[in-house]
Amino acid sequence: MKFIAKKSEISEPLSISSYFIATGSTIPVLSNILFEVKKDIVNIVSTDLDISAKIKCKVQKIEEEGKFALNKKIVSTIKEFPDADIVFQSDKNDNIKVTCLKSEYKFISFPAEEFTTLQPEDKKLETIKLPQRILLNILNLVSYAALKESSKRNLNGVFIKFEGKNIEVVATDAHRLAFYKTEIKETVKTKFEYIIPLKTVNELIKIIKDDEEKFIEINLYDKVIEFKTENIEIISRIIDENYPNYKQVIPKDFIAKAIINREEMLSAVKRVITITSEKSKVISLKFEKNKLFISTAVQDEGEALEEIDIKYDGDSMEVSYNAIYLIDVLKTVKDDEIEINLVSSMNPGLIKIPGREEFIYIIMPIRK
Amino acid sequence: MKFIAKKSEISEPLSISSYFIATGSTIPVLSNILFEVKKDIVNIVSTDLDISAKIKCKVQKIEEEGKFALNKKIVSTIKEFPDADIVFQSDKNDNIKVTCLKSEYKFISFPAEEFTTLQPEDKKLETIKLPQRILLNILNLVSYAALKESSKRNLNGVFIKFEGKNIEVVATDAHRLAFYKTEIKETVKTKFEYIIPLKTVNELIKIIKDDEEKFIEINLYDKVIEFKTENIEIISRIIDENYPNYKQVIPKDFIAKAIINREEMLSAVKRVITITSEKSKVISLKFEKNKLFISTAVQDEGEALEEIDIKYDGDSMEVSYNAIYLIDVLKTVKDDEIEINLVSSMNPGLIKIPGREEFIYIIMPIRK
Amino acid sequence: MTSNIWYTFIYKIKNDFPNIYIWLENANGYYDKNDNKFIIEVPDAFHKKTLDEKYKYELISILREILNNDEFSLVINVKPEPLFQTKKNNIPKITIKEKQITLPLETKINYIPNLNTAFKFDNFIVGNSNKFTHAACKAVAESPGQTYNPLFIYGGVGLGKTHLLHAIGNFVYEHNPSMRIIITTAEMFLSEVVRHINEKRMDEFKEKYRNVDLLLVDDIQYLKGESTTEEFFHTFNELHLRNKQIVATSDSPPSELKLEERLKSRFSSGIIADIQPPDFELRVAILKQKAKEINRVIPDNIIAYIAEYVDTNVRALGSTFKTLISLSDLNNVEISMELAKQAVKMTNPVKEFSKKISIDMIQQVVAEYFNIKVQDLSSKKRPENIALARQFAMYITRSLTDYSLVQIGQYFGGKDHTTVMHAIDKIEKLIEKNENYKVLLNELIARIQK
Amino acid sequence: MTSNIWYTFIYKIKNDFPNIYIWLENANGYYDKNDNKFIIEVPDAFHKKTLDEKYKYELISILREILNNDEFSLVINVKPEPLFQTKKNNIPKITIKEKQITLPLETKINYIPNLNTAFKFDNFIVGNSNKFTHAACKAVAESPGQTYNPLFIYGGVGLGKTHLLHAIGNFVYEHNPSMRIIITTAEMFLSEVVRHINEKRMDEFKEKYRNVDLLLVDDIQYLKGESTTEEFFHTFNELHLRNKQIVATSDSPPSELKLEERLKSRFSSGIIADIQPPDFELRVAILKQKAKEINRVIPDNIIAYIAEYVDTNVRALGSTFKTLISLSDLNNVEISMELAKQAVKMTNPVKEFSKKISIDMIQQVVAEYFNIKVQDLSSKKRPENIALARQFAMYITRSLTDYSLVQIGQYFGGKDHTTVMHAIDKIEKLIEKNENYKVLLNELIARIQK
Repeated sequence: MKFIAKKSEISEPLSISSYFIATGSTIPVLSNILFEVKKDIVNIVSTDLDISAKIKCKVQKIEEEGKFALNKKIVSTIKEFPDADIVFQSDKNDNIKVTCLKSEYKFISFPAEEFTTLQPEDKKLETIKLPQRILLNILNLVSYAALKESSKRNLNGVFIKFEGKNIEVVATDAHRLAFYKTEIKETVKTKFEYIIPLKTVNELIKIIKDDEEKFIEINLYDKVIEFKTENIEIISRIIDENYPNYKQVIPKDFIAKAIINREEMLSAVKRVITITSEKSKVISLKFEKNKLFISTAVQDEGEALEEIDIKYDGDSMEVSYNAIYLIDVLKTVKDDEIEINLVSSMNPGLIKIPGREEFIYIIMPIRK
Repeated sequence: MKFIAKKSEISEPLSISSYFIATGSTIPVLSNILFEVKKDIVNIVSTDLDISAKIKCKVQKIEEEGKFALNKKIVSTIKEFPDADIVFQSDKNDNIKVTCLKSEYKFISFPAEEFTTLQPEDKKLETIKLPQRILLNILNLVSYAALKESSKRNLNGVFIKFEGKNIEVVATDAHRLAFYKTEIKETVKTKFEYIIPLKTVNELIKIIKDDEEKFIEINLYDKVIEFKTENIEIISRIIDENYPNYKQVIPKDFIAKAIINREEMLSAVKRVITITSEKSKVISLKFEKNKLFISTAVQDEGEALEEIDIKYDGDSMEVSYNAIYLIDVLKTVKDDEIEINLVSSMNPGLIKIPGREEFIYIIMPIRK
Repeated sequence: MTSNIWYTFIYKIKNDFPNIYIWLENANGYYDKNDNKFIIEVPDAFHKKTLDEKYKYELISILREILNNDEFSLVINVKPEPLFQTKKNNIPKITIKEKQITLPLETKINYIPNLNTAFKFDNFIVGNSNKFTHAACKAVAESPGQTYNPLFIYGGVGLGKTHLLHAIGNFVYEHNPSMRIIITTAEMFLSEVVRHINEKRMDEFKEKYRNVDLLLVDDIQYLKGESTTEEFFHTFNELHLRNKQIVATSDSPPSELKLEERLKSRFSSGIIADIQPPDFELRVAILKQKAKEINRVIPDNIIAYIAEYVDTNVRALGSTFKTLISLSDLNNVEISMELAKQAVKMTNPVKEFSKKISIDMIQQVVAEYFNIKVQDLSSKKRPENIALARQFAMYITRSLTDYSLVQIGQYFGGKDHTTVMHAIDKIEKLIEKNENYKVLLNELIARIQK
Repeated sequence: MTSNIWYTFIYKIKNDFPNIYIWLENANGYYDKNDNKFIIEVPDAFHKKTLDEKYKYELISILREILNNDEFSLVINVKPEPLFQTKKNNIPKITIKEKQITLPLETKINYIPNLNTAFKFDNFIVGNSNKFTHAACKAVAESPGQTYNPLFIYGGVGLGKTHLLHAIGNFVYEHNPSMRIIITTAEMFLSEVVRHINEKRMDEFKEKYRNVDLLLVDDIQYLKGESTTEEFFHTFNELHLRNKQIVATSDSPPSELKLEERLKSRFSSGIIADIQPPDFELRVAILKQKAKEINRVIPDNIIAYIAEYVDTNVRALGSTFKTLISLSDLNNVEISMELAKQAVKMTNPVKEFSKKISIDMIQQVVAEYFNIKVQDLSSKKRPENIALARQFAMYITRSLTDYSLVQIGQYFGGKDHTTVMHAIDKIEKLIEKNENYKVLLNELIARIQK
C-alpha cells in the first residue's frame, strides 16, 4: 500500500472521522480508524458500533491499494504536520510508515478484517434524496427538544416519519415538544417511522451543509438508517422502541393568542434568566392588552421585569415556564414573529410561526 | 445612591471583577460584588478572601453617592443589556433598581459593612513601580512551571525576590524549574521574598497589559502584596511558607551543549507527543553531531521519529523528557534559538537563550 | 423529599388508623436528624389543629416504633408559605414547591402480559387441599386490589401455584384488557433490576413497575440482592398504597422466607393461602381429567394405583401419567396394571421406595443406631449424643420426606422450625467436613430405606 | 498499592519473625479479594524460592490471622518484568517502570522543635517515685529508637511527665541537631489533622510526620476522632518500622485509655513507665531545689511542713512555694511557719482539709449513713442499698483523694477498675438526674470533711 496526500486533503477528513470513534471502548480495534486505499480514492472509516462514518478522500497520488486500521492517534499527528506532501506506505510487516519532510512515523496496523463496522442489512427498503439544507433545517428545528439523557431511551432521539411526500419530525423530553412537517419532492411507497439517536442527529448537523444544491441520500433499512453525501456516508442504528403518541398531546383549542417579536422576546428572556436561581430557571409571562411582562424573583437576591409590546387582546393571563425552553425555541426559529397560544397557567402553551402550521412547539408550564 | 453608566463602561469591569468572586463560599456576602459609588467614580470590589480586586469605573453621571453589595448575578444581567444607558438607583429599602430602556431589575443589596475584603496591613514596607510589560514578561516566563495542585503549598505559586535593583522569579513543580532575573530602574531598600499564589499570578496575567508605557505599582506588605494599575487594584495574600533553595539545584557544569532552532523543535515535539501514551508523555532526545533525533514508541500503537539540524559537536547522548515540559518552555520563550546543556541521561538538563543568562529552565529527565 | 420513614409511617397509618389517615392524605413528613425532630407538614391550620389536638399522642407512639427512638419531638407544621415577599404587582412569587408539569405522553409500552394461556381457572382441578387458595385467587381475579391484597400463595413444588398465578392474570386480562398486568418471577425481577441499573435506566424500570394494576410474582423466595429487595419493597409499598393488587407465590410461608423482615411483614399483612399436596381423591380427579383431555379411557383400578403411589404433587402425577401413555403408545400395548407399575417406577424411583418412609421409622432407626430411646429424640435433652441423633433424624426426615420444617419441628416434640433449620445446617456442615459423618449418614439412610 | 493488610503483616513479621523479615524487606504484597489470593511480589527468583520452600507455612498462618480467613491461597511472585518489546534502533524502549526524576529541592521545613528549653534532665529532681521513668527517658534520649521504643509514660497531673518529654527532646536536639523532632500534644495533632484534611494537604502532613526521627506526644489520652487515630496509627507503624523513636505521655496506663485496641496494644508493646506522686523525701528535695534556684534560704522545718501537707504533685508544691515567696516579698515579712501555713491554705484549700481524708474515713462515714457495716462496702454483696453505698463511697474516694481507679478497686475488696468506673458513672448520672442524690452527696462529703 502506498499513497501520497497533501496535509490539506487528509487532515479534515480525519478530524471528522474522529467524531465517530468509540471512546473508552473495550474492543481495542474500535479505537482505530480504517483506511481503504482504492484505485482512485482513500476511504476513512470509523465507528463506535452505534454509528459509523465513511469519508471519501481524493488524494495526490495512489501508488498501491490496501486496507488497514490505525490507532486514532494518527488524527492528531497529521494535524501537527506541516503543509506538505505526506507519504503513507506499508512495510513488510504491514505496519504503516507515514513520512513528511524529515518526520518519520510508524503506526502498528490492525488487520482490516478485524475492524468491525456497522453494516446495513441486505434489504434496503427505500431511498430518499433531498437537499442537504432541507434535512439540516428539519433537524435543527426539533433536535434541541430531545431528551439529553438516555434515561428514557425512546425520547433520547429524534422521531422521523416518512409517508408519501411528507416528512414529520418530532423531539421531546416530556417537558416540551418540537414538531415539524414538510413536503418533499420524492414519494416513499410505504410509511416509515424511525427514532434516530440524538448522537447521530448531532453529528449529522455538524456534517451536512446549509446548501440547496447539494443533496443527501437517505437509505432506509429495518434496523439502521444510512445518510450519504457526496463524500461522507453515515450509517446509524435506530432506537428500536416505540415513540410516544405525540399527536394526542398537541392541544387544539386555545382561548388566547399573542404575536410577539421574536428577537425582542429572546433578548428579554436572556436577561431575565440571569436573575433566576441556578436550579430552577422559572420565569413568568404575564400577558395584558398588547403588553407582555416577563419577570422573575428570587428571594434575597433580586427581581427582573421586562416589558414588551405585543399583539394581544385576550384577558390578562399569567403563566410560568422554564426560561431555557423558551430560549431554545426562540433562537432556533428565524422568523421575525412568533405566536403563542394559551389556555391557562396550567395548560400547555403552543408556539408557532404566525399563519403557518408546519412548526409547532409545545411548552409545559411550571405549576406554582 | 444613583448613577448612570453606559453598558460599555460597566460591563467589562464587572466581568473582570467576577474572576475574583469566591465560588461556593460559605460566607454568602462573598458571592456579592461591592459597589462604592463616589463623587466621581464607581469602584467595583470583589474577593474570595485570598485575593481581592477593586476596579475603578468612570461612568456617565453620578447623582448620589453610596455603597452596597449586590449578588454576582448582576454581571450576567448587565452583559445581556442592550447598548444603552443603565440607571442604578437605590430605593427606600436600600435595594438597587437597575433600569435600561424597558427593562427593570431589582437587586436585594447586602449592607456594604458586611462585605469583608482583604485589607493590606497598616504598614506598607515598600513600593515598586514598573512597566506592565516587564511584570507580564516576568510572570509569563516562569508561571507555567509552578505546581498546579496545592499538595505542596509552597510550590503552588511563583517565588519573587526583590533585592536592590534586581527581581528574581522562580517557579517549579519539582520536575522542572523556571528561573528569570531582571534589573529594574527602581531600587528596593531591603530584600523581599514572596511566594505569590498561582491563582493571583494567573489573574494578573489576564489583567495587565503588554505595554511599556503603562505602569504597575507593587506595594509590599508583610502578609499581602498589592498590585495597582491605572484602574485595577489587586491585593493578594502571599503563601506564608519557605520556598525551596532553588539556587542549589541549578546545575553549573555540563559536558555538552546544543543550539537548536526553537520553532523547529517546538513543532517536532508537538508531533511526537501525539504518539505518546495518554499517561506518560515521554519522548526521547538523541543528540548526534549537528543532529537531534526526537522520538517515541508505544507498544502496539506506533513510533515517531523526527530529525532536526542543530549545532552540536559533543558525543552522542540520549535523554528522555516529559514532552509537555519541553512544549511549555519552547512556546513561552520567543527567541529564535535555544540552548540545551546536558551532562547525562540521568542529570538535569538546562535550557536557556544562547549567550544570555537571565532565563534558566531546568528539566528533569525520565529514567527508564 | 419524601423519605422511606415517611412511607413506612403513612403505610402503617393507612392500614391501622384510617381515622388518622384522612388527616394525613395530603401531608408530607420527614425526620430531621440534627434536631431529632419529626416534622409533618400539612396543608392548612385546620389539619394541624386536628392532628395536634386529637392524634398527636398516637402519632408519637407510632413514630417511636418506626424511628426506634424515644427522644424525638414531633412538630406539625402548616406547609410553609412561600417565604418570599414580593414588592411589586407584576412580579410572581417563586416558591420552593414549583413543579414542572410533564406532557402526558403515552408510549405503547408492551403491557401485554407474558401469560401462559394454558393456565386458566377452568382447567385447575379443585380439591380439599387447594380449595381455599383457589377461592382466594378467584376472588382476587374478580376484583383485583379490593379483596385480598397482597395475596401470598405457598406450597410445595408442582402443586399448581404457577397455574393459579397465571390463571389470575389470564382472568383479569380477559375481563379488563386495559389493566396493566406484569407477571414475573423473582429471578426475572432481579435480572431486570440489574440490567436497568447497569444501563442507568432505573427511571424507566420504576415507571414500568409502579404503574401496574396487577403485579404477579412467582417464586418470591428467590428474591435477593440489596437493591433488588429495596426496589421490590418500594414497588410493593407504592402499589399497595394505591390499592393495586399484588400476588406472590413461594415454596414456604412468609415467616420461613430468607427475606428482609419488613418484606415478610408486608406479605403477612395480607392473605396467606397454602396449597397442600393433593389428597387421594384429588389425585384421582386429576388423573381422570388428564385422561379426559386426551380422550383415553383408563381403568379405575389403574388410576387408583397411580394415585396411591404418586402422592407428592400434581406435576409428578402428570409425568407418571404421560409416561404411562407413552409406554402404551410406543410399545403398542394396552394400558395395564403392569405398565402402570413400570411408569410409576420410572418416574418416581425414590418416591416409590420412600413411599412408606415415615418419621416414626426414621426416628426408630436413628434411635437404635445411636443407642438411645425414641422418646429422647422428641425431648429437650441436650447431651451431645442425643442432640446429634436428633439432628440426624431431622436432617434425614427433611431429605427423605416432604414434611415442612414446621411439621418436622412438631414431630420432634413441638420444636420451632428454626431449630430444625439449625439441625439441618449443622449436619450439612458436619458431612461436608468429615468423611465419617457422611458414611454414617449413608448407613442410616440405607437402614431406613431397607 | 501497599495496603494496610500488608503493613499489618510486615509489622508483625518484623517483630516476631526477623528471620523471615529479611526475605521480605524489598517485597510488596496485596490481597486480591476476587480470587481470594494473597499475592507477595519479591524481587527475584531466589527470594521466591526461599519463601516458598522454607516459610510458606508460617506466612500462611500469619496471614490467616490477619485476613481472618481460612480459605485464601498464598501466591509468591517474582515482580513482573516490563512487558514491552521495541522494534527500532533509534526508538527508545518505553517501559512501564519509567520514572520522572525529581529535583532535589530542599525546603527549610521548620524542624526546630517547639521545645520548652526550661525542661531539662538537669533540673528534674529524681526520687523513688520517678527514678525508673527518669532512667528510661534518659536511655531513650541517649539512643533514640534503639532502646525503649515506644516509651509510654503515665502518671497523675503535675508529676513531671511533660518535663521529661521536653527533656528528651532538648537532650536529643542538643546532641543531634540534625534529627527531626516533633513534639506535640494529642490535641494539637488532632487539630493539625483536621486542618490538613480540610485544606486537602494530607500529603504534606504525612510527609512531615512520617519523616521524623523522634516523635513526642503529650497527653495521648486525648487522642480521638476516626481519621486522627487512623492517621496516628499509620504514623506510629511507619515510624516504628523504621526504628524511629516514639514517646507518649498519658494520665493512665494504655490499658485504661479510651483508645482503639490496636493502638493500645502498640503502646503496650514497648516500655510503660509510670510516675507516682512524690514521696516525702522527694518533696523536700524539690522544695530545696526550688529555694536554691532563687537563692533563698528557707528553714528546714518550714520545708518539711509544706512537704508534709502538699503531698499531691510537683506542680502543687511549686505553686505553694511560689505563693510563700510572694507572701513574704509582698508583705515584706520573713518566711515563717505562719506564712507557710497561710501559703498552704491559699494554694491547697481542699487538700489541706482533705489531707487526712483516708479511704477508711470515707468508708466509715458512708457505711454509717447507709446504716450498713463497713465490711459490706468491700464485699461482693449486691442488695441495692449496699451497692449504692459502695458506689457512693467509690465516687467520693475518687473525688476527694488522689487514688487511681485501680487503687480504689483494691481498697474496696479487690474489685476491677472498671467496676469503679461504672460506679462513678452511675453516681454522676444519679446526681445529675435527681436533686435528692446531690443533696445526699453533699451531706456525705460534709460529714467526711468534718
